[in-house]
Amino acid sequence: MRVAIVRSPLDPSALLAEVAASANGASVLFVGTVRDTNEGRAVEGIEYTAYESMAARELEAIVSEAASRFETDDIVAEHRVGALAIGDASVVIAVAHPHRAQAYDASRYVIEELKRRVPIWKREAYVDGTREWVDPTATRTEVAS
Amino acid sequence: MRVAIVRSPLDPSALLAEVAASANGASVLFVGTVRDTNEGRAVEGIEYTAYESMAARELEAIVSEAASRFETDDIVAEHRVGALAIGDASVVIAVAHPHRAQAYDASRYVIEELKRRVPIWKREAYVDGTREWVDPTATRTEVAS
Amino acid sequence: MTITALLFASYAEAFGCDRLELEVPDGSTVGDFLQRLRGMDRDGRLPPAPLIAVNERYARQDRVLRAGDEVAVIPAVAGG
Amino acid sequence: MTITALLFASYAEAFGCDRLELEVPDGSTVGDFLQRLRGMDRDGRLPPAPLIAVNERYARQDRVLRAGDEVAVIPAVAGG
Repeated sequence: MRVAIVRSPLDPSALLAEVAASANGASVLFVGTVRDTNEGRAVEGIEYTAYESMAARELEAIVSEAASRFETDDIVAEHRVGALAIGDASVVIAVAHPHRAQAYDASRYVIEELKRRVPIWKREAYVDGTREWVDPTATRTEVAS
Repeated sequence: MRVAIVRSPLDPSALLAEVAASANGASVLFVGTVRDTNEGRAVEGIEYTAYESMAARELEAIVSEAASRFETDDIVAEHRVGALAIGDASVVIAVAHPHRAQAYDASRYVIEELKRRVPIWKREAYVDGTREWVDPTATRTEVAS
Repeated sequence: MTITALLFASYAEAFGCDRLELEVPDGSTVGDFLQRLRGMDRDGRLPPAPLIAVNERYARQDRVLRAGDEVAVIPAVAGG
Repeated sequence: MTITALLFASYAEAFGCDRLELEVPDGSTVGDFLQRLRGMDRDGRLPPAPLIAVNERYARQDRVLRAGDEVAVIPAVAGG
Protein backbone atom coordinates (compact mmCIF):
# COMPACT_ATOMS: atom_id res chain seq x y z
CA MET A 1 0.00 0.00 0.00
CA ARG A 2 1.16 3.51 -0.76
CA VAL A 3 -0.47 6.88 -1.22
CA ALA A 4 0.85 10.28 -2.25
CA ILE A 5 -0.24 13.81 -2.98
CA VAL A 6 2.10 15.00 -5.72
CA ARG A 7 2.81 18.09 -7.82
CA SER A 8 4.37 16.35 -10.82
CA PRO A 9 2.53 14.49 -13.60
CA LEU A 10 1.16 11.08 -12.61
CA ASP A 11 2.42 7.88 -14.25
CA PRO A 12 -0.43 5.32 -14.39
CA SER A 13 1.79 2.57 -15.84
CA ALA A 14 4.23 2.86 -12.96
CA LEU A 15 1.41 2.40 -10.46
CA LEU A 16 0.08 -0.60 -12.37
CA ALA A 17 3.55 -2.18 -12.24
CA GLU A 18 3.82 -1.38 -8.54
CA VAL A 19 0.82 -3.52 -7.56
CA ALA A 20 1.77 -6.52 -9.71
CA ALA A 21 2.46 -9.77 -7.84
CA SER A 22 2.49 -13.38 -8.98
CA ALA A 23 -0.44 -14.25 -6.71
CA ASN A 24 -2.67 -11.68 -8.43
CA GLY A 25 -4.89 -12.55 -11.36
CA ALA A 26 -6.56 -9.17 -11.82
CA SER A 27 -5.43 -5.56 -11.84
CA VAL A 28 -7.79 -2.59 -12.06
CA LEU A 29 -6.40 0.85 -12.80
CA PHE A 30 -8.55 3.94 -12.42
CA VAL A 31 -7.39 7.21 -13.96
CA GLY A 32 -9.31 10.44 -13.43
CA THR A 33 -8.57 13.06 -16.07
CA VAL A 34 -9.43 16.70 -16.61
CA ARG A 35 -12.17 16.90 -19.21
CA ASP A 36 -12.99 19.71 -21.54
CA THR A 37 -16.56 20.31 -20.35
CA ASN A 38 -18.34 20.38 -17.01
CA GLU A 39 -22.05 21.01 -16.67
CA GLY A 40 -22.12 22.31 -20.21
CA ARG A 41 -19.32 24.85 -19.73
CA ALA A 42 -16.14 24.67 -21.80
CA VAL A 43 -13.22 24.09 -19.41
CA GLU A 44 -9.69 25.25 -20.10
CA GLY A 45 -7.97 23.73 -17.06
CA ILE A 46 -8.31 22.92 -13.37
CA GLU A 47 -6.28 24.06 -10.41
CA TYR A 48 -6.26 21.51 -7.60
CA THR A 49 -5.35 22.51 -4.06
CA ALA A 50 -5.25 20.33 -0.97
CA TYR A 51 -4.80 20.36 2.77
CA GLU A 52 -1.85 18.22 1.83
CA SER A 53 -0.87 16.62 5.13
CA MET A 54 -4.47 15.69 5.97
CA ALA A 55 -5.21 14.62 2.40
CA ALA A 56 -2.34 12.15 2.51
CA ARG A 57 -3.44 10.90 5.92
CA GLU A 58 -7.08 10.51 4.87
CA LEU A 59 -6.20 8.82 1.59
CA GLU A 60 -3.99 6.43 3.50
CA ALA A 61 -6.87 5.62 5.85
CA ILE A 62 -9.13 4.91 2.86
CA VAL A 63 -6.57 2.64 1.22
CA SER A 64 -6.12 0.77 4.50
CA GLU A 65 -9.87 0.30 4.79
CA ALA A 66 -10.02 -1.04 1.23
CA ALA A 67 -7.07 -3.35 1.89
CA SER A 68 -8.73 -4.83 4.94
CA ARG A 69 -12.24 -4.99 3.47
CA PHE A 70 -11.21 -6.52 0.13
CA GLU A 71 -8.20 -8.47 1.35
CA THR A 72 -5.29 -7.17 -0.66
CA ASP A 73 -2.29 -5.01 0.22
CA ASP A 74 -1.63 -4.28 -3.44
CA ILE A 75 -3.23 -0.84 -3.62
CA VAL A 76 -1.53 2.41 -4.60
CA ALA A 77 -3.24 5.80 -4.94
CA GLU A 78 -1.85 9.16 -6.01
CA HIS A 79 -3.57 12.51 -6.39
CA ARG A 80 -1.98 15.40 -8.18
CA VAL A 81 -2.31 19.05 -7.13
CA GLY A 82 -1.44 22.25 -8.96
CA ALA A 83 -2.48 23.51 -12.39
CA LEU A 84 -3.69 20.74 -14.70
CA ALA A 85 -4.60 20.94 -18.39
CA ILE A 86 -7.30 19.05 -20.30
CA GLY A 87 -6.43 15.35 -20.45
CA ASP A 88 -4.02 15.48 -17.51
CA ALA A 89 -4.47 12.76 -14.90
CA SER A 90 -5.59 14.16 -11.54
CA VAL A 91 -5.88 10.85 -9.71
CA VAL A 92 -4.62 7.31 -10.30
CA ILE A 93 -5.65 4.27 -8.28
CA ALA A 94 -4.09 0.86 -8.95
CA VAL A 95 -5.40 -2.29 -7.29
CA ALA A 96 -4.35 -5.89 -7.82
CA HIS A 97 -5.98 -8.97 -6.30
CA PRO A 98 -6.08 -12.71 -6.92
CA HIS A 99 -9.69 -12.26 -8.11
CA ARG A 100 -11.31 -9.61 -10.27
CA ALA A 101 -14.50 -8.89 -8.31
CA GLN A 102 -12.52 -7.68 -5.31
CA ALA A 103 -10.09 -5.72 -7.51
CA TYR A 104 -12.99 -3.76 -9.05
CA ASP A 105 -14.73 -3.27 -5.71
CA ALA A 106 -11.58 -2.05 -3.95
CA SER A 107 -10.84 0.38 -6.78
CA ARG A 108 -14.37 1.75 -6.65
CA TYR A 109 -14.25 2.01 -2.87
CA VAL A 110 -11.08 4.11 -2.95
CA ILE A 111 -12.31 6.60 -5.57
CA GLU A 112 -15.76 7.00 -3.97
CA GLU A 113 -14.33 7.57 -0.48
CA LEU A 114 -11.62 9.85 -1.86
CA LYS A 115 -14.29 12.04 -3.42
CA ARG A 116 -16.25 12.06 -0.19
CA ARG A 117 -13.52 12.55 2.40
CA VAL A 118 -10.13 13.68 1.10
CA PRO A 119 -9.63 17.45 1.54
CA ILE A 120 -8.83 18.43 -2.03
CA TRP A 121 -10.52 21.24 -3.94
CA LYS A 122 -10.59 22.29 -7.53
CA ARG A 123 -11.10 25.58 -9.27
CA GLU A 124 -12.14 25.29 -12.88
CA ALA A 125 -10.91 27.84 -15.38
CA TYR A 126 -13.41 28.24 -18.19
CA VAL A 127 -12.74 29.11 -21.81
CA ASP A 128 -14.75 32.31 -21.30
CA GLY A 129 -12.08 33.54 -18.85
CA THR A 130 -14.00 33.00 -15.60
CA ARG A 131 -12.92 30.71 -12.75
CA GLU A 132 -14.99 28.91 -10.15
CA TRP A 133 -14.48 26.63 -7.15
CA VAL A 134 -16.32 23.38 -7.80
CA ASP A 135 -18.87 22.41 -5.15
CA PRO A 136 -20.12 18.86 -5.72
CA THR A 137 -22.72 19.31 -2.98
CA ALA A 138 -24.45 22.12 -4.88
CA THR A 139 -27.44 21.28 -7.08
CA ARG A 140 -26.26 20.08 -10.43
CA THR A 141 -27.79 18.94 -13.67
CA GLU A 142 -25.09 16.37 -14.20
CA VAL A 143 -22.89 14.19 -12.00
CA ALA A 144 -19.16 14.87 -12.27
CA SER A 145 -16.80 12.02 -13.06
CA MET B 1 -13.84 0.58 -30.37
CA ARG B 2 -11.36 -2.12 -31.28
CA VAL B 3 -10.80 -5.74 -30.31
CA ALA B 4 -8.06 -8.21 -31.12
CA ILE B 5 -6.94 -11.76 -30.41
CA VAL B 6 -3.14 -11.56 -30.43
CA ARG B 7 -0.12 -13.83 -30.02
CA SER B 8 2.36 -11.18 -28.85
CA PRO B 9 2.60 -9.65 -25.33
CA LEU B 10 -0.14 -7.17 -24.47
CA ASP B 11 0.65 -3.52 -23.76
CA PRO B 12 -1.84 -2.15 -21.20
CA SER B 13 -0.46 1.40 -21.39
CA ALA B 14 -0.98 1.54 -25.15
CA LEU B 15 -4.64 0.56 -24.71
CA LEU B 16 -5.10 3.16 -21.99
CA ALA B 17 -3.69 5.81 -24.32
CA GLU B 18 -5.91 4.58 -27.14
CA VAL B 19 -9.18 5.34 -25.29
CA ALA B 20 -8.13 8.79 -24.05
CA ALA B 21 -10.21 11.73 -25.29
CA SER B 22 -10.65 15.24 -23.96
CA ALA B 23 -14.35 14.64 -23.24
CA ASN B 24 -13.51 11.75 -20.89
CA GLY B 25 -13.05 12.22 -17.15
CA ALA B 26 -12.50 8.59 -16.18
CA SER B 27 -10.53 5.67 -17.58
CA VAL B 28 -10.72 2.14 -16.21
CA LEU B 29 -8.14 -0.41 -17.26
CA PHE B 30 -8.59 -4.09 -16.46
CA VAL B 31 -5.63 -6.44 -16.79
CA GLY B 32 -6.00 -10.18 -16.28
CA THR B 33 -2.72 -11.89 -15.46
CA VAL B 34 -1.54 -15.48 -15.06
CA ARG B 35 -1.25 -16.22 -11.36
CA ASP B 36 0.94 -18.74 -9.65
CA THR B 37 -1.82 -20.74 -7.97
CA ASN B 38 -5.26 -21.97 -8.96
CA GLU B 39 -7.51 -23.93 -6.61
CA GLY B 40 -4.53 -24.58 -4.39
CA ARG B 41 -2.30 -26.01 -7.13
CA ALA B 42 1.03 -24.37 -8.01
CA VAL B 43 0.84 -23.19 -11.61
CA GLU B 44 3.85 -22.90 -13.90
CA GLY B 45 2.16 -21.36 -16.94
CA ILE B 46 -0.98 -21.34 -19.05
CA GLU B 47 -1.52 -22.14 -22.70
CA TYR B 48 -4.44 -20.23 -24.20
CA THR B 49 -6.10 -21.42 -27.40
CA ALA B 50 -9.05 -19.86 -29.20
CA TYR B 51 -11.45 -20.32 -32.04
CA GLU B 52 -9.80 -17.15 -33.21
CA SER B 53 -12.17 -15.87 -35.88
CA MET B 54 -15.23 -16.43 -33.70
CA ALA B 55 -13.48 -15.13 -30.57
CA ALA B 56 -12.74 -11.83 -32.33
CA ARG B 57 -16.29 -11.62 -33.64
CA GLU B 58 -17.85 -12.40 -30.25
CA LEU B 59 -15.55 -10.01 -28.40
CA GLU B 60 -16.45 -7.32 -30.91
CA ALA B 61 -20.15 -7.97 -30.27
CA ILE B 62 -19.59 -7.64 -26.51
CA VAL B 63 -17.69 -4.37 -26.88
CA SER B 64 -20.45 -3.02 -29.13
CA GLU B 65 -23.06 -3.98 -26.54
CA ALA B 66 -21.08 -2.22 -23.81
CA ALA B 67 -20.61 0.85 -26.02
CA SER B 68 -24.33 1.13 -26.64
CA ARG B 69 -25.42 0.26 -23.09
CA PHE B 70 -22.94 2.59 -21.34
CA GLU B 71 -22.71 5.25 -24.03
CA THR B 72 -19.07 5.41 -24.97
CA ASP B 73 -17.17 4.35 -28.05
CA ASP B 74 -13.87 4.51 -26.18
CA ILE B 75 -13.47 0.80 -25.45
CA VAL B 76 -10.59 -1.43 -26.53
CA ALA B 77 -10.16 -5.11 -25.63
CA GLU B 78 -7.36 -7.53 -26.45
CA HIS B 79 -6.92 -11.17 -25.48
CA ARG B 80 -3.65 -12.99 -25.90
CA VAL B 81 -3.32 -16.64 -26.96
CA GLY B 82 -0.32 -18.98 -26.87
CA ALA B 83 1.97 -19.95 -24.01
CA LEU B 84 1.93 -17.46 -21.12
CA ALA B 85 4.12 -17.37 -18.02
CA ILE B 86 3.21 -16.28 -14.48
CA GLY B 87 2.51 -12.55 -14.42
CA ASP B 88 1.88 -12.29 -18.16
CA ALA B 89 -1.23 -10.35 -19.15
CA SER B 90 -3.83 -12.58 -20.83
CA VAL B 91 -6.48 -9.93 -21.32
CA VAL B 92 -6.57 -6.14 -21.26
CA ILE B 93 -9.72 -4.02 -21.39
CA ALA B 94 -9.52 -0.22 -21.52
CA VAL B 95 -12.62 1.95 -21.19
CA ALA B 96 -12.91 5.72 -21.00
CA HIS B 97 -16.05 7.73 -20.37
CA PRO B 98 -17.01 11.24 -19.28
CA HIS B 99 -18.14 9.72 -15.93
CA ARG B 100 -16.60 7.07 -13.75
CA ALA B 101 -19.66 4.95 -12.90
CA GLN B 102 -20.22 4.06 -16.54
CA ALA B 103 -16.49 3.47 -17.12
CA TYR B 104 -16.40 0.90 -14.30
CA ASP B 105 -19.67 -0.72 -15.38
CA ALA B 106 -18.63 -1.00 -19.03
CA SER B 107 -15.29 -2.52 -18.04
CA ARG B 108 -16.99 -5.06 -15.81
CA TYR B 109 -19.56 -5.88 -18.49
CA VAL B 110 -16.86 -6.66 -21.05
CA ILE B 111 -14.82 -8.97 -18.80
CA GLU B 112 -17.88 -10.82 -17.46
CA GLU B 113 -19.34 -11.40 -20.93
CA LEU B 114 -15.92 -12.31 -22.30
CA LYS B 115 -15.61 -15.04 -19.70
CA ARG B 116 -19.10 -16.27 -20.47
CA ARG B 117 -19.16 -16.18 -24.27
CA VAL B 118 -15.81 -15.79 -26.00
CA PRO B 119 -14.48 -19.15 -27.27
CA ILE B 120 -11.09 -19.20 -25.60
CA TRP B 121 -9.71 -22.07 -23.54
CA LYS B 122 -6.77 -22.50 -21.24
CA ARG B 123 -4.65 -25.44 -20.23
CA GLU B 124 -2.78 -24.95 -17.00
CA ALA B 125 0.66 -26.47 -16.60
CA TYR B 126 1.34 -27.27 -12.95
CA VAL B 127 4.64 -27.27 -11.14
CA ASP B 128 4.21 -31.01 -10.56
CA GLY B 129 4.50 -31.59 -14.33
CA THR B 130 0.81 -32.28 -15.06
CA ARG B 131 -1.42 -30.24 -17.38
CA GLU B 132 -5.16 -29.74 -17.36
CA TRP B 133 -7.84 -27.93 -19.37
CA VAL B 134 -9.61 -25.50 -17.09
CA ASP B 135 -13.39 -25.95 -16.89
CA PRO B 136 -14.98 -23.04 -15.04
CA THR B 137 -18.35 -24.82 -15.08
CA ALA B 138 -16.99 -27.71 -13.00
CA THR B 139 -17.49 -27.65 -9.23
CA ARG B 140 -14.82 -25.53 -7.62
CA THR B 141 -13.87 -24.46 -4.16
CA GLU B 142 -12.74 -21.07 -5.35
CA VAL B 143 -13.74 -18.67 -8.11
CA ALA B 144 -11.04 -17.92 -10.67
CA SER B 145 -10.18 -14.33 -11.43
CA MET C 1 -24.21 -32.94 -47.78
CA THR C 2 -20.81 -32.20 -46.25
CA ILE C 3 -20.46 -30.41 -42.93
CA THR C 4 -17.13 -29.32 -41.47
CA ALA C 5 -16.76 -29.97 -37.75
CA LEU C 6 -14.29 -27.97 -35.67
CA LEU C 7 -13.13 -29.34 -32.33
CA PHE C 8 -11.24 -27.37 -29.70
CA ALA C 9 -9.22 -27.82 -26.55
CA SER C 10 -10.31 -30.91 -24.55
CA TYR C 11 -12.65 -32.02 -27.34
CA ALA C 12 -9.87 -31.91 -29.92
CA GLU C 13 -7.80 -34.06 -27.57
CA ALA C 14 -10.63 -36.52 -27.02
CA PHE C 15 -11.20 -36.99 -30.75
CA GLY C 16 -7.51 -36.83 -31.62
CA CYS C 17 -8.22 -34.20 -34.28
CA ASP C 18 -9.44 -30.62 -34.51
CA ARG C 19 -11.23 -30.66 -37.86
CA LEU C 20 -13.20 -33.30 -39.73
CA GLU C 21 -15.66 -33.52 -42.61
CA LEU C 22 -18.93 -35.36 -41.95
CA GLU C 23 -21.56 -36.47 -44.48
CA VAL C 24 -25.09 -35.93 -43.15
CA PRO C 25 -28.50 -36.17 -44.91
CA ASP C 26 -29.95 -32.95 -46.34
CA GLY C 27 -32.16 -31.21 -43.76
CA SER C 28 -30.08 -32.42 -40.81
CA THR C 29 -30.11 -30.26 -37.69
CA VAL C 30 -27.35 -29.46 -35.26
CA GLY C 31 -28.84 -32.18 -33.04
CA ASP C 32 -28.63 -34.77 -35.84
CA PHE C 33 -25.05 -33.74 -36.51
CA LEU C 34 -24.21 -34.18 -32.82
CA GLN C 35 -25.69 -37.72 -32.92
CA ARG C 36 -23.28 -38.58 -35.73
CA LEU C 37 -20.37 -37.06 -33.86
CA ARG C 38 -21.27 -38.86 -30.66
CA GLY C 39 -20.93 -42.19 -32.48
CA MET C 40 -17.23 -41.35 -32.90
CA ASP C 41 -16.74 -40.25 -29.27
CA ARG C 42 -15.38 -43.44 -27.74
CA ASP C 43 -14.18 -41.75 -24.55
CA GLY C 44 -17.59 -40.14 -23.98
CA ARG C 45 -16.03 -36.70 -23.46
CA LEU C 46 -18.85 -34.82 -25.15
CA PRO C 47 -21.41 -33.58 -22.62
CA PRO C 48 -25.17 -34.17 -23.28
CA ALA C 49 -25.63 -30.72 -24.83
CA PRO C 50 -22.32 -29.09 -25.74
CA LEU C 51 -22.22 -25.48 -26.89
CA ILE C 52 -22.41 -25.26 -30.67
CA ALA C 53 -21.54 -22.51 -33.10
CA VAL C 54 -22.53 -22.56 -36.75
CA ASN C 55 -20.39 -20.32 -38.95
CA GLU C 56 -18.94 -18.55 -35.88
CA ARG C 57 -22.27 -17.86 -34.17
CA TYR C 58 -23.80 -19.75 -31.27
CA ALA C 59 -26.66 -21.96 -32.51
CA ARG C 60 -29.39 -24.15 -31.01
CA GLN C 61 -29.83 -27.89 -31.48
CA ASP C 62 -32.82 -27.44 -33.82
CA ARG C 63 -30.91 -25.24 -36.25
CA VAL C 64 -31.10 -26.77 -39.76
CA LEU C 65 -27.72 -27.12 -41.43
CA ARG C 66 -26.75 -26.32 -45.01
CA ALA C 67 -24.00 -27.77 -47.16
CA GLY C 68 -20.66 -26.18 -46.33
CA ASP C 69 -21.64 -25.06 -42.83
CA GLU C 70 -18.83 -24.97 -40.32
CA VAL C 71 -20.02 -26.42 -37.03
CA ALA C 72 -17.83 -25.79 -33.99
CA VAL C 73 -18.20 -27.91 -30.87
CA ILE C 74 -17.25 -25.65 -28.01
CA PRO C 75 -15.99 -26.80 -24.60
CA ALA C 76 -16.77 -24.65 -21.56
CA VAL C 77 -15.00 -21.39 -22.35
CA ALA C 78 -12.23 -20.23 -20.02
CA GLY C 79 -10.86 -16.97 -21.36
CA GLY C 80 -9.76 -14.01 -19.31
CA MET D 1 -5.46 29.86 24.60
CA THR D 2 -4.30 30.18 21.01
CA ILE D 3 -5.86 28.13 18.22
CA THR D 4 -4.56 28.08 14.66
CA ALA D 5 -7.24 28.24 12.01
CA LEU D 6 -6.58 26.95 8.50
CA LEU D 7 -8.78 28.10 5.64
CA PHE D 8 -8.86 26.54 2.19
CA ALA D 9 -10.09 27.17 -1.33
CA SER D 10 -13.26 29.29 -1.39
CA TYR D 11 -13.04 29.94 2.38
CA ALA D 12 -9.50 31.25 2.07
CA GLU D 13 -10.72 33.58 -0.66
CA ALA D 14 -13.67 34.74 1.42
CA PHE D 15 -11.47 35.56 4.41
CA GLY D 16 -8.60 36.86 2.32
CA CYS D 17 -6.16 34.62 4.21
CA ASP D 18 -5.46 30.94 4.65
CA ARG D 19 -4.11 30.87 8.19
CA LEU D 20 -4.87 32.88 11.32
CA GLU D 21 -4.34 32.67 15.06
CA LEU D 22 -7.40 33.07 17.27
CA GLU D 23 -7.54 33.58 21.05
CA VAL D 24 -10.40 31.61 22.61
CA PRO D 25 -11.24 30.88 26.30
CA ASP D 26 -9.94 27.63 27.75
CA GLY D 27 -12.48 24.83 27.33
CA SER D 28 -13.82 26.21 24.06
CA THR D 29 -15.33 23.73 21.65
CA VAL D 30 -15.16 23.59 17.87
CA GLY D 31 -18.62 25.20 17.92
CA ASP D 32 -17.38 28.13 20.06
CA PHE D 33 -14.41 28.56 17.76
CA LEU D 34 -16.73 28.68 14.75
CA GLN D 35 -18.79 31.42 16.45
CA ARG D 36 -15.62 33.51 16.75
CA LEU D 37 -14.72 32.87 13.14
CA ARG D 38 -18.20 33.69 11.93
CA GLY D 39 -17.86 37.16 13.41
CA MET D 40 -15.05 37.76 10.91
CA ASP D 41 -17.01 36.37 7.93
CA ARG D 42 -18.42 39.54 6.41
CA ASP D 43 -19.46 37.90 3.13
CA GLY D 44 -21.31 35.13 4.95
CA ARG D 45 -19.54 32.43 2.93
CA LEU D 46 -19.33 29.96 5.81
CA PRO D 47 -22.25 27.50 5.76
CA PRO D 48 -24.19 26.82 9.00
CA ALA D 49 -22.11 23.70 9.81
CA PRO D 50 -18.91 23.55 7.80
CA LEU D 51 -16.73 20.44 7.90
CA ILE D 52 -14.03 20.77 10.54
CA ALA D 53 -10.80 18.90 11.10
CA VAL D 54 -8.77 19.19 14.28
CA ASN D 55 -5.13 18.24 13.85
CA GLU D 56 -5.84 16.65 10.45
CA ARG D 57 -8.81 14.56 11.60
CA TYR D 58 -12.49 15.29 11.05
CA ALA D 59 -14.08 16.49 14.30
CA ARG D 60 -17.56 17.29 15.62
CA GLN D 61 -18.81 20.65 16.86
CA ASP D 62 -18.76 19.54 20.52
CA ARG D 63 -15.09 18.60 20.42
CA VAL D 64 -13.17 20.47 23.16
CA LEU D 65 -10.08 22.27 21.89
CA ARG D 66 -6.65 22.45 23.49
CA ALA D 67 -3.96 25.08 23.20
CA GLY D 68 -2.01 24.68 19.99
CA ASP D 69 -4.73 22.76 18.16
CA GLU D 70 -4.84 23.28 14.42
CA VAL D 71 -8.45 23.69 13.30
CA ALA D 72 -9.13 23.40 9.58
CA VAL D 73 -12.35 24.72 8.09
CA ILE D 74 -13.03 22.54 5.10
CA PRO D 75 -15.16 23.52 2.09
CA ALA D 76 -17.06 20.78 0.24
CA VAL D 77 -14.28 18.54 -1.04
CA ALA D 78 -13.92 18.08 -4.79
CA GLY D 79 -10.98 15.77 -5.38
CA GLY D 80 -10.73 13.11 -8.04
